[in-house]
Amino acid sequence: MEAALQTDTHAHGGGHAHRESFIRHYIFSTDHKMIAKQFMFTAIIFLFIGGAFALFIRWQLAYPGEPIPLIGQLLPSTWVNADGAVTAEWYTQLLTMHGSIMIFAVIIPLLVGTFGNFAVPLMIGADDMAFPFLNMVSFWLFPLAGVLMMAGFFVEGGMAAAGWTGYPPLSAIASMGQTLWIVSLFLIGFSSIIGGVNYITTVLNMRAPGMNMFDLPMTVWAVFITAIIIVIGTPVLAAALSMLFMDNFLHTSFFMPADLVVATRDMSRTAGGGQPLLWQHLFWFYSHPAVYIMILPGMGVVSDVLATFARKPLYGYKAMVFAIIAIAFLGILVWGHHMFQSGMNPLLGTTFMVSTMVIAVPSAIKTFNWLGTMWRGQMEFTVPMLNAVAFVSMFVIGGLSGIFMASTPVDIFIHDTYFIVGHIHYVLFGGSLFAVFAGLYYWFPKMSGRMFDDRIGKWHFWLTFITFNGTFFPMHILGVGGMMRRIYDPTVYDFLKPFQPMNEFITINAMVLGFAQFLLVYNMVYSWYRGRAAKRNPWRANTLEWVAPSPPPHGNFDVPLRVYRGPYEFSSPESVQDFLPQNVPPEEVVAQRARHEKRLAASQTRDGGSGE
Amino acid sequence: MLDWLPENVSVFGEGVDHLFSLIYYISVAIFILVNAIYIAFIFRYRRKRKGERAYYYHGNNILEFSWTALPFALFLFLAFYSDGIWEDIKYSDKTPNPDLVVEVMGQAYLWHFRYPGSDGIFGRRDSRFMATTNPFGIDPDDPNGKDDYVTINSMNIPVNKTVLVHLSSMDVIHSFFLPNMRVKQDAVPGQWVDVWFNSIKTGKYEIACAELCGSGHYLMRAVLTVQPQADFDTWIDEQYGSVSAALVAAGSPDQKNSSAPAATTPAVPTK
Amino acid sequence: MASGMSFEQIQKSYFTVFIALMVLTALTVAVTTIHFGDVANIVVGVLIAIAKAGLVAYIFMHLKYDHSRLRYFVTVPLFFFVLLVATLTLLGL
Amino acid sequence: MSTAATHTARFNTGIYHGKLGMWVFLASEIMFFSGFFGAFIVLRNLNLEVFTAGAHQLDKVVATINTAVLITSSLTMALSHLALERGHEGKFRLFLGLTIIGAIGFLGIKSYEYMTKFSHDIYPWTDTFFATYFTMTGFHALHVIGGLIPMVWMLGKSLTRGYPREMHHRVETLGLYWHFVDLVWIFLFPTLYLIF
Ligand code: HEA
Ligand code: HEA
Ligand code: CUA
Ligand SMILES: [Cu+2]
Repeated sequence: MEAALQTDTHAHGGGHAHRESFIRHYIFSTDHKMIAKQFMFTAIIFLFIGGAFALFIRWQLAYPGEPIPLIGQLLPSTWVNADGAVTAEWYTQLLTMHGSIMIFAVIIPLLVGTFGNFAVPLMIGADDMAFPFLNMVSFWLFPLAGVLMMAGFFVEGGMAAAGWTGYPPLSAIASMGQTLWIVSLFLIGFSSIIGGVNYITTVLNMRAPGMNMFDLPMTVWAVFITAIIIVIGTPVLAAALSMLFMDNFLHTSFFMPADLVVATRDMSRTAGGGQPLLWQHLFWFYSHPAVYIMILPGMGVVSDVLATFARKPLYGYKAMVFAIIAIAFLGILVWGHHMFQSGMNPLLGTTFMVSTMVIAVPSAIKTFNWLGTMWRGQMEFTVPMLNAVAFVSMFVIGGLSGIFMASTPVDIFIHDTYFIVGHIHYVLFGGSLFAVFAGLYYWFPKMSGRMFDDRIGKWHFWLTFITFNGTFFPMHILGVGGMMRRIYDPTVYDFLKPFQPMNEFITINAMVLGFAQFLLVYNMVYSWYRGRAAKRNPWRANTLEWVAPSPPPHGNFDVPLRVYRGPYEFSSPESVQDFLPQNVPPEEVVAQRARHEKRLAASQTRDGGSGE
Repeated sequence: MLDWLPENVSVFGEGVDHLFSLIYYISVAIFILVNAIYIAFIFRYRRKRKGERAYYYHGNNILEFSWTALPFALFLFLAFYSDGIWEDIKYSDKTPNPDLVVEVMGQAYLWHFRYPGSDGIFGRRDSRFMATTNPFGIDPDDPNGKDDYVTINSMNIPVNKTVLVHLSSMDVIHSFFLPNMRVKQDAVPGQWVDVWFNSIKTGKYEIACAELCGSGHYLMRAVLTVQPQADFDTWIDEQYGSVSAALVAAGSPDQKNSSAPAATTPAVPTK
Repeated sequence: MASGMSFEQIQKSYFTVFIALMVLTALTVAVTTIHFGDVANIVVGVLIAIAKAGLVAYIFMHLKYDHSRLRYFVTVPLFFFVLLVATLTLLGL
Repeated sequence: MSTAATHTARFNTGIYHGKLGMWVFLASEIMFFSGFFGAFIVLRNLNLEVFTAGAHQLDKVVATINTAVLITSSLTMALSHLALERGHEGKFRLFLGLTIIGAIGFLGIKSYEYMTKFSHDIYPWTDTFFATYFTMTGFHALHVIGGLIPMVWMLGKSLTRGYPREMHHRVETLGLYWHFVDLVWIFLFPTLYLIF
């Protein structure tokens, strides 16, 4: 333990005499904090890959058929034509890989993998996860899957090109790249399930003495509930992927109707027929809950950040917990809202519409409670707080656009248009990714032991916030105009021609947005080595992770822990300071107060009571 | 924002647009309300002096109950209000009696339209005969099918008449999207779906495919011509005979899988 | 697990369950040779399977003796199982 | 890097990690197979004749024998845990060995069944029934293999190097998994072989 303690405090320094070998420490580590960093590092790389793909998409949409500037000629000829312009084949691959990477290799690993791993054991006062070895397995499946997905580049026919939703028959008759995509998602799903089992066991079993479920910080609650969704939903996707794999690879017919006319496949060999909509049901049975997998941990992080920087107890803690539970539960009942126009029974459309409308209620509760948290607070607009504040506002826009789509008749028109693309990005970027930023900045001192650069952080925030809205808000207008998603060249349609200036505007914003992300990376890398040393509790927060040293050693805590109160006792009149950590014994609080009053009385007699 | 909507020329489109604007105004109102409070709080409750304490307060049950109940009521209202319109558009028992039935078949990357011909009866369909040359799988032995005719990427309908589209696909999923009619319906292979609409205005409109169906997805464009009944009738007469003969001859089952669909080189006029 | 019981008692209960499972297996196979009609056959087959599954979960997997909360790990997914299957079957696709 | 650096080995629920984690995992396994069962029902309703014809081609006798084998191995698994928990190491090895034999026997019979199908030119892509048949039984067989490996490992450990004190926890955890595999088969058997 002692040895581990010492080596770990140098974790970021490198080059020191390590007890553990380099491989055990950095590669096959079973320490939850190292695994969290690995998830973060890998996911940020994928963020840039997925983002670069988005920029290619944007270039093509704004300037259809024009060569990509600077790098167009350098790209492989399977991607671009002779001039260096995006080809239609590559475009479909781009949007598929963009969606798949962003969802499965960026947001889920960042929110669940990184924050789940880093924050959960620390926040419940545990020394590690319940199954450290499985945790390592769960991480390593993820880069493996990511590489497999990208490996489509090297095979005949290129990468997967059926959208991130992979609807058969298109995905079932597609090339080798699609097969790799299926295998890759299967592995990522397996990794998620292992992680989910781990989080559930950890939270249920390893809380510090005295810590009840209702003493858990919102982040832990959110990850816990998310893990339950993962455990329920992901296996269904795995089953669906297995069948799609059979269709794709062994030419069975789960999702392929009997009489297709396709050049690439001799259908006469198969008797009996499959059902394309079956895939959609199974896929959305997972993937709708998955969108809540991608927002709930973010909501948890934002709740923690908001309460900390408003110096106020979280408004309606229990209501917030029940809202998460309600979102999770209802979230598994609404999958059909992605299929309103799919040819499923319209009666089902009605039921799914009602359940979808109902699920907005707990989201409303959360929104109003965040407002309540800010009411009469003492807000400090640090970088994590700015991102959290932006989250709330952007999530409301994204959520409200969800209401349009939930209404079945309106969805007839906006289904599969850029309205959906706008919605996706408001909830996934404006929501999840801003929450990721908030969390990254918030826990950066704990992770690295150093403070980030505040000024660069603010630049990053404002640039991102402004260009984000410039990029994605106009997409709603495009959607209202009827522009279909996943089209290579909108100018083919007469009714879309007037929108071309808007597409250009979006693209310019997207470019700035993309390059603004280098500020984040620069800030993190620079501060990791050169930043000011961080105190144990730089934000004066209450939760247990701030009791541990920054960065926490192997085994996390150097003091015995006991929990006496909830996580949000900010500005409590009991306490001398405006925060009251969960582990401070009540006697100690009283004693502190007594000491403080004595000192106050003393100083008052000395200088006539200017006080604090 | 709603000014950007393409012109609506369909009967039920008005209901859709009305609902759209209703939700739009509700959303804008909520957005402004929430964000006004939000921004006010941001300015009002920022920390001005160090050491000042926030209000120590954990929540108020009455308030929380009301902001649960109000949205709940609002959402239920929206759901039921929407459902009325939805039922009118999609439920098969509410579909008005059609004046014209057209079969539509999606193929990567074009739309086939089939009219019943002068006898007003579609010939028997048999999927065994389906091929790129006979997208609907019209049975060559059925006399009713002899005068059926099929057009590619162009659909003609009479104005102010209820048109019932019988929709399917022969390869992958497509989506039959008529922006001006407020119609969108996925065409699923192996399954026939009915869609109806009723145009109140003559003119040429665009038909698009709204579901990713391959790299030529963006090219899957057809033209809808809405004509006065008389013009439509002459159009029908012109078509009659010219297409059907060639078509029936082509429909032999052994050709079914040999001919490749235009997967890489879509035979579509782009403009 | 059943801490109050002796080795022999538990062993006996395991054997009893085993015999019950075998008998039920024989019963399902026997029943299918009689044709009640399509739906009835399915119902009978599924009911017997549920009975067998209950025995396995209750005795072999110690649900009877173990912490009662463990039952949630069965009931919650079963709820969603039923939901998924019911949606897929009853309302058509 | 041992996690023995714990300053607290807590089990708030009173259930040790392994068992709790295994139950959570089994919950996810239920959902995994529910995907297949859901698909089975949909596809069956869509292609009733194909499914009936296919099911009649299956070998009920062999499947019944296999069911018996698997149920027996479930019994021996339960007994082996019981024996270890009460300290009867000899019996533990015996019953675990029997379980392993059962698992291998099940796989053997299953491969015989597959082989006869292949020799009759029946493959997953033959029709939708056999696609579901091979997928469902195949995944079940994979689960059997997934149980077999740790069983062999545990038996080896108990024969050579001795095992840690909490070994009976691991055996119980493995047992839970094994009974679940049995449970899945209990549903697969009537679904695929009997109800048509
Ligand atoms: C983080 C991800 C995330 C989140 C949180 C959500 C949240 C919601 N989503 Fe979204 N959704 C996606 C990610 C997400 N979605 C993605 C990726 C797709 C596209 C998939 C694809 O096809 O590629 C999609 C698609 C999608 C569709 C399918 C559209 C189509 O393809 O035709 C629908 C339809 O109902 C929908 C609805 C909703 C609703 C009602 C919510 C609700 O949960 C939102 C609730 C929130 C609010 C309503 C705001 C706050 C509330 C208030 C301020 C209270 C007051 C408000 C009122 C009284 C109105 N979403
Ligand atoms: C968390 C999820 C997430 C995130 C963060 C993003 C981020 C972005 N997305 Fe994405 N998007 C999705 C999830 C996400 N998207 C999903 C799920 C879909 C649906 C896919 C489907 O239909 O199947 C989608 C679809 C989608 C489309 C529709 C494509 C289509 O339908 O045809 C578009 C179009 O503009 C788009 C744009 C963008 C842009 C400009 C960004 C920007 O925010 C990106 C910012 C850029 C960076 C962060 C990287 C910066 C990198 C560099 C600066 C390196 C530059 C180097 C070179 C160019 C060589 N996205
Ligand atoms: Cu057809 Cu897209
Ligand atoms: Cu959804």
